[in-house]
Amino acid sequence: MITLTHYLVLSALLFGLGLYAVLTRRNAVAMLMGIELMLNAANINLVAFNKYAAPGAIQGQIFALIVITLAACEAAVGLALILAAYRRFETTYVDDLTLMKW
Amino acid sequence: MGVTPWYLEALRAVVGTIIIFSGVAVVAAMLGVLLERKISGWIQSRIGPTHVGPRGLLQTVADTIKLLQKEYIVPQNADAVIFASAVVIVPLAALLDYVVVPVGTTRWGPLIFRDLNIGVLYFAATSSLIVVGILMAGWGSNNKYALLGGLRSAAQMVSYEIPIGLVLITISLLAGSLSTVTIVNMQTHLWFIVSQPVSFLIFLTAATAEVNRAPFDLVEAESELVAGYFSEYTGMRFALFQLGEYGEMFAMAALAVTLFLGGWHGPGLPSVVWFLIKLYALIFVFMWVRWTYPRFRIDQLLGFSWKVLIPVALLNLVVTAYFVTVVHR
Amino acid sequence: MTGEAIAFYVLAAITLASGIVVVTSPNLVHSAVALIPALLGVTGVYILLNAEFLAGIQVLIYAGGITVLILFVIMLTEGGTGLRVRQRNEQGPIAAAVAAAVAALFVALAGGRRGRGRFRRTRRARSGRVFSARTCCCSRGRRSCCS
Amino acid sequence: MLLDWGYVAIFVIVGAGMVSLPFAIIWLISPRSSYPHKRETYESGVEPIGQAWSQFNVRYYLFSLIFVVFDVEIIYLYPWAVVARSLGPSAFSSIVIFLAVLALGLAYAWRKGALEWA
Repeated sequence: MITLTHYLVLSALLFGLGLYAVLTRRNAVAMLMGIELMLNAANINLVAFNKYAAPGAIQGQIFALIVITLAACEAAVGLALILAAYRRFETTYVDDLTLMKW
Repeated sequence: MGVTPWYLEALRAVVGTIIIFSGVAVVAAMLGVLLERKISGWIQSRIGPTHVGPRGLLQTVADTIKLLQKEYIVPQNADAVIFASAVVIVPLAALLDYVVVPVGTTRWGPLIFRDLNIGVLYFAATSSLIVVGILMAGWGSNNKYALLGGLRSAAQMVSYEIPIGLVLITISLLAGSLSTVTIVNMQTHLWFIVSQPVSFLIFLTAATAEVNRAPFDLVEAESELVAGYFSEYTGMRFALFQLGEYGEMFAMAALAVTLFLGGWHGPGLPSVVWFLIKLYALIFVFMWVRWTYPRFRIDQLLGFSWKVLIPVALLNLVVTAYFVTVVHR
Repeated sequence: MTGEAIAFYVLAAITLASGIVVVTSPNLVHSAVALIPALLGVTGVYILLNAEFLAGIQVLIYAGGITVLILFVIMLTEGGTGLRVRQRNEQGPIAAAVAAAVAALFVALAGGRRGRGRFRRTRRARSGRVFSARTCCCSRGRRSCCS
Repeated sequence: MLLDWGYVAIFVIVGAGMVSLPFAIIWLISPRSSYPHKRETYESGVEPIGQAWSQFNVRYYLFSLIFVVFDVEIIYLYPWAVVARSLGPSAFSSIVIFLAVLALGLAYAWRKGALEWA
């Protein structure tokens, strides 16, 4: 029998993977991919709680829908920023983008 | 539900899958290629293939056997994993569309692999996966023509996905459902092509572009890009891309039949026959268009989608919504 | 094992395995491509959770849209040049510890002794009562988890 | 409902098997030979210079950016389309506002030249 806990554990592991990517990757695109994984983990949580804690309700799924929209916007704007930074500085490696530290 | 034991259901699913795959491979890919060659020959006052079988009917069978014997070549600079997996993704994504295509009706209900209640959305989602496969093929080949073809193809397919999506929404608005079977049942008396001629034209145009056919075939423009994203694929893998391409073309035509031409409805003949007649009529239109119009440039191609099709589709959606929600409640 | 359990474990394995490839692969394009099975695995999880509309959306937006966007940006910036560049910074061990700690915290919160059974379906919740302040507290006689 | 998706899952698994079936046949019957020029990248017979993995026109990104915006808009229209008839005129007015904002965005992108391939 699959319970809520199973889904929460899956989501926690996925979130951990995403967090690891964000913390260790040097490339901004790879960090964005980590963020996508984390958002997906959050979505699993939302939908799982929707099914197990409030069956018949749909709010959890709507939240997840909004998170997906948000993820799309974040990816589009984030990647556009990365492209702009690349055209200006010729790099997408975040530890090379140090202008603000000076 | 629940009455049938699970292994019978699984067996039904497996048998259905095998029927769909071999059916599409034979009816869409092999017969489609043959038809393409015969019809293009006819339009250009040629004869087309004649040597294999009676009147050249077995030409594509011979081609397939030939391609099966070809060597499996991976270019040394290619990214082997991506190169190999792209060839599975493209035909699989194209064939996944057929899950929701109702091909006829019987005493026991409509003849469809599975009537999903998000049917139309499912179709849009699976056909959007093809773009990824094409990008992977272009990238994995590490060939300039292939990569350029893949990028162009991806840009073109994503641009034309939007008008298709808007048309799908217009039709599901009319039918009040996303299920393809419900949509067909709504057209018992009046086909949607009568009430939605603009949608039909938009869908047909966008579908032609979506499957990269002429006049939108600049990703496979032989004179500039060799064969586009599958330049490096040899033998059977080339054939699998062809299967994906023809499979997607037939899926788009089948969806057009389902959405606009009343699906399996028709007097006299059995429902499946009616479906096939309409399907092949649309396929003939696709091939006719191919030999009638010259190829677009990429700026004209993308501009046509964003500046003509999408505004018209949006306007059409608003007008339809007005009639559905305000006038004919 | 029921079919649902098998499906869950297979989907979880696909998601996590391709997630690991996304996180660790030195080749950015491989990461982006591995993102697709990860997202499709999550799609399957949505279907198991009876959210099939969301599953369709997930494929349409993530697999068909965002992945294409990411692949485009990789091709526009890195090209194949990224293979020769170091892809990770020096904080690997610390990051692994932090990520593991956060994941462990979440797992403990989800599966801890106090948490178990808290979200059983109750009669009240099943009758379709939605999102009042008390939706998420369930076991009778326990303090509400919301407060 | 899960049964439906069980069917789809079987379709994917069996389908992937059937698509890979030709590879087994190739592996059994196809000839194998190797010489250095065979595995070279095919560029119409000319020696390839450098890798194909280099940078491309940023226009491709602009179009896919607008595509994602419209894709997201379309997902909100699907649930609306199913229930619009029962909601009546209020469904119409709300969707007109939604689409008007979107059309404004398209007009802006058009005006700014994001839709030109130059």
